[in-house]
Amino acid sequence: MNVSINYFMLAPFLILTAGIIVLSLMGVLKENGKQTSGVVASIFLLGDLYYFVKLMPKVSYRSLDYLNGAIHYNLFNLYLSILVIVCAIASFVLAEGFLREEDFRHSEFYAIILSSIMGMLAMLNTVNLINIFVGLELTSIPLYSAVAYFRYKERSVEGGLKYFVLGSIASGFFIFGIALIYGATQSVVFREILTATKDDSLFKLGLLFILSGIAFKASAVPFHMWTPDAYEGAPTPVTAFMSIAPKAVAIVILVKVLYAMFPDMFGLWHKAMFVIAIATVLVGNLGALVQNSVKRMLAYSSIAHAGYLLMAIVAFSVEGISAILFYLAGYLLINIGAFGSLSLLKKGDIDFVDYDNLRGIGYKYPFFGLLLSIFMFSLAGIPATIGFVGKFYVFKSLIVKGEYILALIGILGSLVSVYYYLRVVVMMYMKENPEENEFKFNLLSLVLLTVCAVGVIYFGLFPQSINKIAVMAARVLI
Amino acid sequence: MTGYVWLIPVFPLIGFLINGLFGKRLSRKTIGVIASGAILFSFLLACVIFFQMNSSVELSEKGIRNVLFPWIHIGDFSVNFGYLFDRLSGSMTLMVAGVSFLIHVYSIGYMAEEEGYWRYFAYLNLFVFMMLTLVLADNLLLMFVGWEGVGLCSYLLIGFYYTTEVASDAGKKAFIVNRVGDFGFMLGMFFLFTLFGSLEFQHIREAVISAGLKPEHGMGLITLATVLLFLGATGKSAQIPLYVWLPDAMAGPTPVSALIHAATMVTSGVYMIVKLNYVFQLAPITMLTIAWIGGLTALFAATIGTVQNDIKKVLAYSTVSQLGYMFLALGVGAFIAGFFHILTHAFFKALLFLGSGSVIHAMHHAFHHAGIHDKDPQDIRNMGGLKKYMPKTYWTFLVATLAIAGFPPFAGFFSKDEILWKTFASSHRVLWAIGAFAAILTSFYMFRLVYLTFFGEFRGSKREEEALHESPSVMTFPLIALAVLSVIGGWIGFPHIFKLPNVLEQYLEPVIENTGGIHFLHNSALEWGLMDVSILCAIAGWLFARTLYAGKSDVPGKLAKTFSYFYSILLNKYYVDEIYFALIIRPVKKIGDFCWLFIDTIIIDGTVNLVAYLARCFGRIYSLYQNGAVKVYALTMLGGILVLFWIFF
Amino acid sequence: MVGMLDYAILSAVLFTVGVVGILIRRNIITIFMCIELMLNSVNLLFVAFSRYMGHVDGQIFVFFIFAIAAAEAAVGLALVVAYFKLKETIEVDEIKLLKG
Amino acid sequence: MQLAFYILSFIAVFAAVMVVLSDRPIVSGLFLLLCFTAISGLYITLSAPFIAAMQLVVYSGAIIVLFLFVLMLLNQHRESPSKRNRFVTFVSVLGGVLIGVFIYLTMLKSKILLSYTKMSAVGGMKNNVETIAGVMFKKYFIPFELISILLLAAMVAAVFLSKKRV
Repeated sequence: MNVSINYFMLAPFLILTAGIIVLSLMGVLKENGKQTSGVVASIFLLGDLYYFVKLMPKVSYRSLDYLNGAIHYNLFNLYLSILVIVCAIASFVLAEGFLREEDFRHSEFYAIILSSIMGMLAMLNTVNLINIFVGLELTSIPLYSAVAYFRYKERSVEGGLKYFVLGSIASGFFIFGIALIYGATQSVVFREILTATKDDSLFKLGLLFILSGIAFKASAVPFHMWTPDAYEGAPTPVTAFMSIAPKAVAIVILVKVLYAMFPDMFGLWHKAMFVIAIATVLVGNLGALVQNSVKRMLAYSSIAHAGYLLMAIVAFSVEGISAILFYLAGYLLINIGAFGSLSLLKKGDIDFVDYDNLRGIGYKYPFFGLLLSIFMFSLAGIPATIGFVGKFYVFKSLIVKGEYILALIGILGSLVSVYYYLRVVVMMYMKENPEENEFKFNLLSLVLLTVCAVGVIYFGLFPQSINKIAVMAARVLI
Repeated sequence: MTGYVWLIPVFPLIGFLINGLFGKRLSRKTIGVIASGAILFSFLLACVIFFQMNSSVELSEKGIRNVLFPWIHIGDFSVNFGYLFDRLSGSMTLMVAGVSFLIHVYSIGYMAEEEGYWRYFAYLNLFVFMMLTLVLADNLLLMFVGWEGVGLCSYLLIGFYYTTEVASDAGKKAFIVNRVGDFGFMLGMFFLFTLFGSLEFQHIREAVISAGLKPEHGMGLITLATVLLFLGATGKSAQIPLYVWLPDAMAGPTPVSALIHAATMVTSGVYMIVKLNYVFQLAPITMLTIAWIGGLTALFAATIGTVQNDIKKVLAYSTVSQLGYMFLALGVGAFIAGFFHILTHAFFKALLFLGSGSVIHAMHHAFHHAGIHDKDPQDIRNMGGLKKYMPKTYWTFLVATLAIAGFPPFAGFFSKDEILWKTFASSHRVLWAIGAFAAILTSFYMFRLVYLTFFGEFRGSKREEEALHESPSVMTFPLIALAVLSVIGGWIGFPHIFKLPNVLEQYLEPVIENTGGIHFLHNSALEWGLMDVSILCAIAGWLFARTLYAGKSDVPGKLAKTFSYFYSILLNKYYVDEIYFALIIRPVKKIGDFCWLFIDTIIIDGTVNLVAYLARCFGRIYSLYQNGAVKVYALTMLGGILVLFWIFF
Repeated sequence: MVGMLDYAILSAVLFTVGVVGILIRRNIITIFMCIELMLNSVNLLFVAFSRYMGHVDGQIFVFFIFAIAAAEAAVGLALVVAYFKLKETIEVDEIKLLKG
Repeated sequence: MQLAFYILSFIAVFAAVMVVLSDRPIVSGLFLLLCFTAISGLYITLSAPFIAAMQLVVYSGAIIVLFLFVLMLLNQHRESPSKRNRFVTFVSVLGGVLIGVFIYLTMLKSKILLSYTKMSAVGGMKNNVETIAGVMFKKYFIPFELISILLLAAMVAAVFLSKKRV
């Protein structure tokens, strides 16, 4: 086996590597590094984005493969890679204003997030379990430290520490599962695992541990316990990033594991996913109901959204997958918007993320109020927003498959969710204003939020353009 | 013009955008003109299209369809963004646009001194846009968008006086209760899709007809789908058990109550079922449920209406009750009668609300003048004798009362009589009796309202009385217009026995597809008899009310001096009425009190609150469990793995 | 003769000890040690599989896991140090500011 | 060989249990060292000398030392006496052991595990490092590179987190 290095296939990784090195160096040469690091990081990301967008048409009919699946580009993978990168760029935009307000801007922040993104790209664009595991670690370890980025704040470090301890345990489970599957099939490549006859108990055991390892990253109940704490402790732009990109990747890996490796064990994992999905929707929604902090509420709500996605996995159909892909794109817009709005409510070191802090904001800052309302309505799944269309697709895929119980529980869950999302709007518009906080909104972030809001409405009315790609991408997998 | 159906809803949207974006900087006059003008344009355009459609046989049979663009498309599932203007939706559009226009004009006067004037008109225009989308949608999904949109606007407008806790709570309640119904709608929609493979009305209709489905085929899924859709309708149209939000929704400005909570939005559930009549007929169980829910709601809400003291609350329960009539009609298969009642009800109920708004307006000014802030301008116990101060309001209110009570030849008589007759004719005798009894109550509580508000002496101080005056003409013009409609509106649907053409029925005949094999009795003599009974019901209610409230006043001193003689004579003279009172009215009032206090506030409100409470309880218990300790978190994960073991092995 | 099963069971035992340790120890560094124990049991499994199947890839995975364990240890200990600076404790039971 | 396996595995398990039972973190660390050394010995019995050496270098030489170093730095000599309720501890042990038992039972049922009774003829002691290198730098060079980024990122993060606020 003679390897020639294919720079074309490696390009996105090389670009990011360069970015990480440049930013680390800028961190060392502190003085002039601080101001521009966000821009530099975004440039590298835009480079990757350009690469993936350019590659899209090329892979629409056949996938590109390198080193026996170590890198594997197809429409499905690229769709998510683009999603991840867009999410990262958006959270960098939010982070600029946020960190400036906090007066704690360091190049390391960007270097860390970039390496996490590299991990996600490695996880996504591969058909090899070991790559997935290494990518998972490369995703998670930087994220642990990104959560603890405000190393002088107890909440931040505590969140990071908890996330770290639990995350390491989950990685332990995950790799144990991979080891068992490796032992059973002599391989870690999807295709070979798919074709193996799975009549041995090792497969069950392996699937079980792999499932729990990924369920942790997707914050599926009962592996979700870290989620509210880590999300609350993390700097808000990091929370925005974490609630979308790694979760999307985890869900997609779960899809791949279940559909591309163990479709013949459907009867088994169907039951498990059924229980997990229901529990996730319920716990997410009920937990969100009683929170006093909007940020923590959004953390629970992200659990609930993961639950809807897990439900779509149970559907086991092209429709289900395309629903997941569409939902993720919508969720990207909404959640960047929701967390982004929260990240603007900040003065110096202090974040104003409680429900009470929102009193009367809608009148004081009408435009901001409008944006946040749009995001909340969309999260609640009110029609004419993308949140509705996403839920519509998910529930439809379930009903077509005859999963009435799941659909019912999902719908009940989102019924409950209206209460706590609407509470935000109510607080903004219907309560007098006892707090006199003046906020200076970062213009760039505001522009980003406006774009998100317009996207939420536009794609809520015309979901076709995204959905077409989502369906095509979904066809690749099944 | 037939290619411009989409413009009908777009005009209000433009109005909304202008007022919403620039309203802060515009003068009040401009805002009012823009908002009303937008609706006027819609109305005129709708008229033009309506006549054009009727002048062509082909168009009026198939309807005018504007497909703007393909909207959602996955696999075999595709939905277009399109509007359909046919006989049914056209009639409804005319009503919605017309009534909305009048109410917009009225609002210019009513809201003249309110804060957030531009916000109000922006929301109102947005509402009309959503409502027209709902009405004109050519598929269920777009209809659902309108359905949710009107809910959203309703929520925004109920909570318009956001500074009061009541208003914001009522807004939330309306929204949340409606969501229960909405998800029923959504699920029902999915089931219809799985059944017929399409969400477009025309496709569903063709599918039903071409498959030659009959109720005997007994498809459970159709029953399930229709029941779920009906659940959606009970939410929007305030029927048992989801009606609780409507009385609370009265916290919003009165024109909003007139427009949204009387004339248009709340009837959309009825409209939806009329539109899908060919599907509903396939599910006899659902039909029966609808009929009974409708009948019971009609009765139940009417009993509550007899004891309320808040003028708007009386009207709110009355609306619930009238909606119950409509559902009763649908349930027995008299779809056109139900739709007929939507139209007439829109006229007289909007008029009643606007009239009450005029009264509240006057009372508000009176209290303001007298420097009183703690008195409720909506409480009828504070009113009385307003007839001489507000003649226009009084006469129009009286017309509307006669209409709703069912006196011929006012609009309400024809529609209500047709509903009752059709109920009887489809051999639902018990339901007919319930409906007739509710008609007595309707007449009773409406006249009670009229007597307490407009007759007798004013029950306030002199200083208050000085300030009482008629509302400005911008408010009385819509009252008069609606009063005219409340008189003549019923003449489009004469009963057959009058030997006059029943315009509405002939016109809507093709909309109804008798897939359920429903047939009605034909017996002219019986129909005449029953018509007499319903007129008698109206008169009976009026007489009871007159006996009880005509002479009485709540000011004890004056009452004793001025009326003691007359009053005692009255009492003696109507000795029989006293028996009636003891035997019928008092028990009814007791039942009303019982329904209101016990069933309404304790059971139904209680159930809603209990569910919310339980959810919060579980949430709290859970959040105690999430106690911050990493150990517990890790243990939970371990527990998860054990559960997976249990599932896997 | 020692078969694959023996190694697998040894690995399972070590894995279990690691899991139990994570749950009952309070010092966070000891917990890290237990996590390393878990990873080691996996390594043992990989090497054993690799050897019995005559398939060298397993040993390479072990090499990767080494590196990952090292990276984890570095970041984890840095987090512990940062937390200690703020709160003067590394007992997990006292790390419960975020909850609910 | 058989004897070596049993002795080493006994040491490994014993040391692992002691890691968990000892309430002095330093002692735990030292037992962990013992455990890892025993495991390293087990790698030798599996004819994986490269991995055995790496085990000693990376774990014993780097990771354990790091642990002990931080323990010294933070002056953590003894866990404070347990304030936790015994029930939680009991449930934890029970749960952990239950999982262990389940894994054990599943493994006993596995035909695949039972079928491997003899070590494979290929991939023995001979040329172990060369074989590994050949596969690693060809087939697995992408994860290998990713690992290098991971180490870089971990280093940046670790350095960043342990500094004071600037």
